[in-house]
Amino acid sequence: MKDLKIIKNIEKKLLYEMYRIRNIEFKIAEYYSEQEMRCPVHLSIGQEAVAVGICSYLKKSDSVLSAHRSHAHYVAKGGSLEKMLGELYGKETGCAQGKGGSMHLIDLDAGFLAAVPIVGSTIPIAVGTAWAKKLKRDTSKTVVFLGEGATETGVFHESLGFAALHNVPIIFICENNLYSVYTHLRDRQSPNRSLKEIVEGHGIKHFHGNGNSVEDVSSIFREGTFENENNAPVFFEFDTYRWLEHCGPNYDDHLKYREDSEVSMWKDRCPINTFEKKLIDEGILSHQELEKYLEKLNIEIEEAFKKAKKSSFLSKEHLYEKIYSD
Amino acid sequence: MKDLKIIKNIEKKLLYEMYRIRNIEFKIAEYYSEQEMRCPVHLSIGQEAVAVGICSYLKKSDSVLSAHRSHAHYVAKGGSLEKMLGELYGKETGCAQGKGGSMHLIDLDAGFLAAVPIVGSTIPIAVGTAWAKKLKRDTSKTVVFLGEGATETGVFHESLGFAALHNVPIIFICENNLYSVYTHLRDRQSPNRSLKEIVEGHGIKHFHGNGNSVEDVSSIFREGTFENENNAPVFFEFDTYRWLEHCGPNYDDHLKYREDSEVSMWKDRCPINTFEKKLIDEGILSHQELEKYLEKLNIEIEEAFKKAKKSSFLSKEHLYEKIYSD
Amino acid sequence: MREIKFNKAIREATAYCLSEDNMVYVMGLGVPDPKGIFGTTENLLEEFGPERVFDMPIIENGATGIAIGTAIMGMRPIITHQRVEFAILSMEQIVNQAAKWHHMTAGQSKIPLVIRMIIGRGWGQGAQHCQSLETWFAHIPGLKVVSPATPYDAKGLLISSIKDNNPVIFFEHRWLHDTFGNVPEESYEIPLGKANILKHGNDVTLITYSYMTTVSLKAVEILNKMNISVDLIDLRSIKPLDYDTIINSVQKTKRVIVVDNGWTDFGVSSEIISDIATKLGNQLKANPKKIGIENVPIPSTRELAKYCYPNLKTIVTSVLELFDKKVDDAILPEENGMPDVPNKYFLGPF
Amino acid sequence: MREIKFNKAIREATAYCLSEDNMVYVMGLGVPDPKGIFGTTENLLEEFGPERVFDMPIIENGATGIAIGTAIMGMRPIITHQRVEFAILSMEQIVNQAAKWHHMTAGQSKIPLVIRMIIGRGWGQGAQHCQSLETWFAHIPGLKVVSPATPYDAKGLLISSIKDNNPVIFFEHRWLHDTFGNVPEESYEIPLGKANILKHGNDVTLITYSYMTTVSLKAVEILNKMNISVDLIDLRSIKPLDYDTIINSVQKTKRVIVVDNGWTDFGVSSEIISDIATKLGNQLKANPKKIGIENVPIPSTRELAKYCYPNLKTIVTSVLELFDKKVDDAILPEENGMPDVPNKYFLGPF
Ligand SMILES: Cc1ncc(C[n+]2csc(CCOP(=O)(O)OP(=O)(O)O)c2C)c(N)n1
Ligand SMILES: Cc1ncc(C[n+]2csc(CCOP(=O)(O)OP(=O)(O)O)c2C)c(N)n1
Ligand SMILES: [Mg+2]
Ligand SMILES: [Mg+2]
Repeated sequence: MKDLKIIKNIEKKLLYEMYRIRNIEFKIAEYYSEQEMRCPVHLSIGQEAVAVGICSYLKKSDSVLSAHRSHAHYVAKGGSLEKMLGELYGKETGCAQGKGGSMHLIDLDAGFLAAVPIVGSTIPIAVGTAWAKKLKRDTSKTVVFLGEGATETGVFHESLGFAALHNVPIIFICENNLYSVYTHLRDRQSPNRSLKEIVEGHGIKHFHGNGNSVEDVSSIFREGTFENENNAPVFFEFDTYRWLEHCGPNYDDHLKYREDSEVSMWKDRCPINTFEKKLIDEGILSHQELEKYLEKLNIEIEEAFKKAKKSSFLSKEHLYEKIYSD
Repeated sequence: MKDLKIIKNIEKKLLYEMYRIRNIEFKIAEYYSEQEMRCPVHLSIGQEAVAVGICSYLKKSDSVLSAHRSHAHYVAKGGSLEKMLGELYGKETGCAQGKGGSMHLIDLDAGFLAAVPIVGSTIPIAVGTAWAKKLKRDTSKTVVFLGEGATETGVFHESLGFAALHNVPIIFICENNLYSVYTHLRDRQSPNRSLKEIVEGHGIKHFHGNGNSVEDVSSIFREGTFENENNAPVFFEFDTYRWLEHCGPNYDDHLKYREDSEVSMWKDRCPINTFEKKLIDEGILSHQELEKYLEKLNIEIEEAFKKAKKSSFLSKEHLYEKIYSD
Repeated sequence: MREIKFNKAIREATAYCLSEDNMVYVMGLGVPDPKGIFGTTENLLEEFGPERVFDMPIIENGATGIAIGTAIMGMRPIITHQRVEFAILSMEQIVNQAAKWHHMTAGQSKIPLVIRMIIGRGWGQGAQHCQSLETWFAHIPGLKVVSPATPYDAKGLLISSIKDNNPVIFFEHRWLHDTFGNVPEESYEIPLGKANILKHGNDVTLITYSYMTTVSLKAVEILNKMNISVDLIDLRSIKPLDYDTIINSVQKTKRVIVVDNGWTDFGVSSEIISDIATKLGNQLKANPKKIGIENVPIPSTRELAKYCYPNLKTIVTSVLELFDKKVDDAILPEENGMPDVPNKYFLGPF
Repeated sequence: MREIKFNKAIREATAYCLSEDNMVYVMGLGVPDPKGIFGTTENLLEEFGPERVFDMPIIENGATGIAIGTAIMGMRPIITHQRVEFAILSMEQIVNQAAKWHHMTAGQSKIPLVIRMIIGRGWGQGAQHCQSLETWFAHIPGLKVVSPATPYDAKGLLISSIKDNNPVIFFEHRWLHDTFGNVPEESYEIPLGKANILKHGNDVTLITYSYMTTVSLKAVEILNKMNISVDLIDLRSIKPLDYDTIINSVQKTKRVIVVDNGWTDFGVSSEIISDIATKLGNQLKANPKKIGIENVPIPSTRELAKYCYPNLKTIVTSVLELFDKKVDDAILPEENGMPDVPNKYFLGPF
C-alpha cells in the first residue's frame, strides 16, 4: 500500500497498518466460505499489534521468518497483498505460484523469507539466516516470529543454545496468545515455568511486554535491539490473544474451550480500538481521516481479491518442475 | 559383592564401592587389548563418586537409567558383574545375552532398567518410567544419569517441561565432566549459559555440587530428594572428570585436546584417593583392612572375567528370536 | 449390523481398551480438545479422566520417549499425531528405541505402544501436511505397521494393535474418518500381519491398502462389468506383510497391479512387486505394475495436487492395459467434482 | 596415479571446495577434533579457520535447520554425522524442509546442503550404531542420495554433491574409510544420478553400491574363473537412481541380482527389482534376486552379527544358483577371520 510511505506521522502509520491486516484477514474470513481459497488459514485477528509494532521498525533489507500464523507478519513486513491472496487462491500469481498455500508465504523482495507449518521448524532456520549474515558481514536484522507453543519444542532450545554460543544476531519474537490450538497454557506448561528464566539461562536477554499495545511493542523492541547491537541474540515475549478459531475463518466460542469472559476481556483490549481511541482523543487523528483511509484500504483489498480470483492456475507440467534446482 | 552388605560403616561402603568400580574398569581396560571384548566401551574412571554417592542411597526397588557411559551406574546400583562382563564379551551369560554390548546394559533384578548410546534418549524414557510409577502409586524412585552434553539436546528440554508439568517424580543426575567426546564445554555452550537457570526456568529445583566428593554427592542428593518427596522432579548437577579416552581403554593425553595441567589437577582431586586419605586420617579405616578388601575384590573381578571368557555365545537361531514380543 | 463412521470405530476401539485394561492410556496433541482428533477421541477424557486421556506440550520426540518409559513399566500407551509429519520429529525414539528394545534387551523388556499417525491428502495442505511414509516404518525390523481401510477393520485392527506387545504404527488416512461401514458393537480382533481378500477373481490381482482400497473397490465393480474378474487384496498390515496371501493370489491370476497409498519410488509397492518378481517373475502373463502418488512434493493448489493422486480412472486404465484394452469413459462414473475433498460435505479448513 | 585412502579422498574434496568457494563450510560433532570424523576432516580447522570448520553442540535437528538457514542465504553447508542414527533426530528438517524447499517456494529459494552420514557395520556396535537407511531418503522427492564405493568416487562424488544446488545425503560406509585407491590430485566431478559399470559381462547383472561393491568386485573375479561373465553395476547414486543403465544391462544379461547395503525388506533392492520387473519381467531367464542385511536389529555380539551380512560366499552362491550351479568352496579365498572388523589392522574401540 504505497500511501503508507507518505504518512509522516508514525502513530497513524501504526494504526493504519493494523487496520490493514485486520481488514484483510476479515475479508479472507468472509470470502473463505466461497470455497475458493482451498487451503488451511490461520488468521491473525487480535494479534496485529505485535506484527506491526516490530515490522514498522524493520527495513526492507531486514529479514522475517514466521510459522503457520504468518499473514500479519507477511503484510506488516511489506509482502505483496496480491501475491498473498493469489497464494491462498492457489493461483500462479501467488507468492509461491500456489505451490505453498497460506502456510508457506514468501516474498523475498520484501524480506519475508519463509513460513512453514511445522511448529518450531523456522526457528533454527532463522538462526541460520542470521548467522549467515554475520559471517557475510551483512548487518541487516533477522527476526523470527513464533508462538508460545513453539517454545515447548526441543528445537527451540537447541536454536537458543546455538545462537548464544555463536553470538548470532537473531531476534526472537514470541507471541504468547495462551493457546496452542485449543489447549491452554496450563495444560502444557508447568505453573512454575518461566520462559524468561529459560531464555536467560541459555544466555539470551529476554524482554516482555503487552502485545496488544503497538506502542509498547515497538518501544520495547527498540530498547531491546539497541541493547543488542553487537550481534547478541535477543528475545521478546508479547502477551496477546487470537480472536477467531485456531485454523479457519470463524469464531469458535461455541466450542467452549475458553471462557467467554476471557475472550471478551481480550476483545476489550483490542490493539486497534484502544490505539485508535488514543489517537483520536489526543487529536492526532480525526474520524474523517480514518474513514478516508479505510475506504481506500477497502478498495485496495477488494481489488487484490478480484485479481486473485481472476488469475489462472499453473498448468500440469509445473508439477514436475523445480523439484530439484539446477 | 555380598560382603558390602555387612559392612555397617557407610563411609567404608562408599569407598569400597568406588574402588570396585575403578578396579573393574581398569581390568576392562587391561583385558581390552586381548580383542575379546569386541564392542565400544566408555569407561567411568574418575567419575566413581557420583555413581556411588547416589546409588548407595537407593533401594533395590528404585530404578536407574543411564546412557553410553553406564558401567559405574550399573555396578553401583548392584548390577551383576558377571552379567556385565558377559555382555562385554558378547556371551549368552551377558545381561542381554550379548545382544546389547557395553552400551546397552540392563539388570532388571537390580533395578537397572536401561542404558542406550543415543545421547539424550533415555531422558524421556526415564521420565516415562517415573511417571508410570506415579500413576501406579509406586513410590520407588527413578534416577536418570546424563552427561552435561546431553543437556544440549532438544529432548532434554522437552523432558524437563513434561516432568515439571505433570509433577513427575524423576531425579535427574547430570555429570558435568566438561567434555563431549573431545569437545570442551566452551565450544558447545555459551559462557553466559546457566544450566541452573534453565532447569529452574522449567520449574525444577536444581542442586549443584562437587562430583568428586562422594560425601558431597550423597549429602546433596539426600537433601535434594527430601525436599522433593511430594513427587516433584529434581535436578542434580555434579562436577567431575573422565580420566581415560572418551571411548576405549586408553589414556589419550597425547591427543592434546585437553591441557595436561587440567588432567593432573583433576587427578589430584581423585574421588577415591581423597576420600581414602580422609577415612584413614580419621581412623575409620586402616590400611590393612583396605588391603584385605582389595584382595577379595580382585578375586571377585578376576573370577567374573574368567567366567565371561569361558561362557558360550548364543547360537544362530537366536538372531531371529525376540524381534517381536509374543 | 449397525453402520458407524470410521472415526467412531477408532473411538470405540479406544474406549473398549481403556475400559478393559487400566494400563492403556491415550496421549497426544488435541486428544481431549473439542475436535478430538477428527472425532476419534471425542469425550474420552470425560469418560476416563485426565490420567488416562490427555494432551501434551508440542514435544513429539520427548512424548514418544515418555510413552516408551511407561511401556517398560507395563503400561500400554496410545500416542496420536494429527499429521505423520509431526511424528517425524520422533523417529529417533520410534526407530532406535521402541523398535529395537525387545531384541536389544534379549526379550527382558517389551514396548506395547500404539502410535496413531494420520496421513493423506486434502484441501491445500501443501508439502508438509499430507505425506504417507508407511514404507519408512515398514523398513524397520521390530515395528508393526497397520493401515485399515474400513470402519470394521479400524476397530478390529486397533484393538489388536493395542493388545499387541510391540510398537505398532497405526496409519489412518484422513479421508477415511468420515466413511461409513458396518461395525459390530462388541469387541473383536483382526490379526496383524494378515491381508484380507475383499473380492475374488481369476484374471488379475489388485493389491492395495488404506484409502486406495475404497477407490479400488469401485474399480473392481467397473472391471467386473467389463468381464475382468479381480482378486482384490487389502493389505491391512504393511509389516509384517502377508507375502503368502499375495503370492497365492498372483500364482492364480498371473497378473498383478499394486496401488500404492504413497510415493511409488522406494515405496510399499516396490517391496510387494519385488517379492512377487523374485518368486513368480517367470510365471506372470504380463509385467507387474505399480501406481501411486506422483514422486513430487505435493503442492497446495488443488489444480496441481489433483494430478498427484491415482483415481478410479487411473486404476481401471492400468488394469485394462494388462489386457491390452482401453477404458471406455462412458462406463466410469462421474468423479467427485472437487478432487481435493473426500466428499461433498467437506468445507475446509483442514 | 597416486593411491590414497577413502577418508583422505573425502578430506581432499572438502578442502578443495572450501578453498574454491568461501560459501562452503563444514559443521558437525567432532569435525575439528583430533580424530576428525574418521580422518575425513583432519586439520581442516587449521587450514580454513573456525568460521569455516567447526564443532557444534549435540543438536542434530537444530543444526540442520541452521544449515538450511545459511543455505537460503547462499552458503553451502556440509554437515557430518558420525552415525546415521544421530541424523535420525534431524529427519524433520531434512525431509519436511530441505527436501521440499525449492519446490514449495516455486523455485525462489534453494538449499545447497550436503549431509554426510556414516553408516555400516562393525565391532559390536549394536542395534543403534550400524544402520543403513538409504532407502528412507531415496523415498523423498527433492533429496539426492549418493553412496561412493571407492576413494576415486568419494572425491568426485563429494565435489559434485557440494556443487549441487540441492540437499544431498552422502553415505559413507565406515569400512570404506581405510580402503586405498587411485585418486587424481586435481579436482574432478562425477555426475550425480549416474551409475558406473565396473565390470562388463553378458551372463548376469550384479547391482550394488557402497561397501558391498568392494565385496562384489571380488565375487565377480571368482565368477569369471567359473566362466560366468558379469555386468557389475555400482549405483554411485541411489537417488536419482540410474534406471536406464540398470535396464540396459538387464536387457542384455536377462539375469539380475541386487546386493543391498541395508535391510532388504522395503529396501533399495526392492525398488530396483520392482523397476526391472515392471519393465523387463517377462524377458528374464531367471527370477531376479535380492540379498542384503538380515531383517533384524543387529546384535552387538560378533557371533550373531556375522550372520546378518552378506559376504563373498553369499554373493557367489546366489549368482551360481541362477545358473543352477553350486559353489565350490575351494575356489573361495579364505575369509577375513574376524567378520566384525574391516581389516586385520583394526583393533577397536569403534
Ligand atoms: C511439530 C508440530 N506439532 C504439532 C503441530 C500442530 N499445530 C499446528 S499449530 C499448533 C499450535 C502452535 O501454537 P503456538 O506456537 O502457540 O502458535 P499459535 O497457533 O498460538 O499462533 C499446533 C500444535 C504442528 N504444526 N507441528
Ligand atoms: C544424538 C547423538 N549425537 C551424537 C552422539 C555421539 N556421542 C557419543 S557420546 C557423546 C558425548 C556425550 O557427552 P556427555 O553427554 O557429556 O557424556 P560423557 O561422554 O561426557 O559422559 C557424543 C556426542 C550420540 N551418541 N548421540
Ligand atoms: Mg499460541
Ligand atoms: Mg560430558
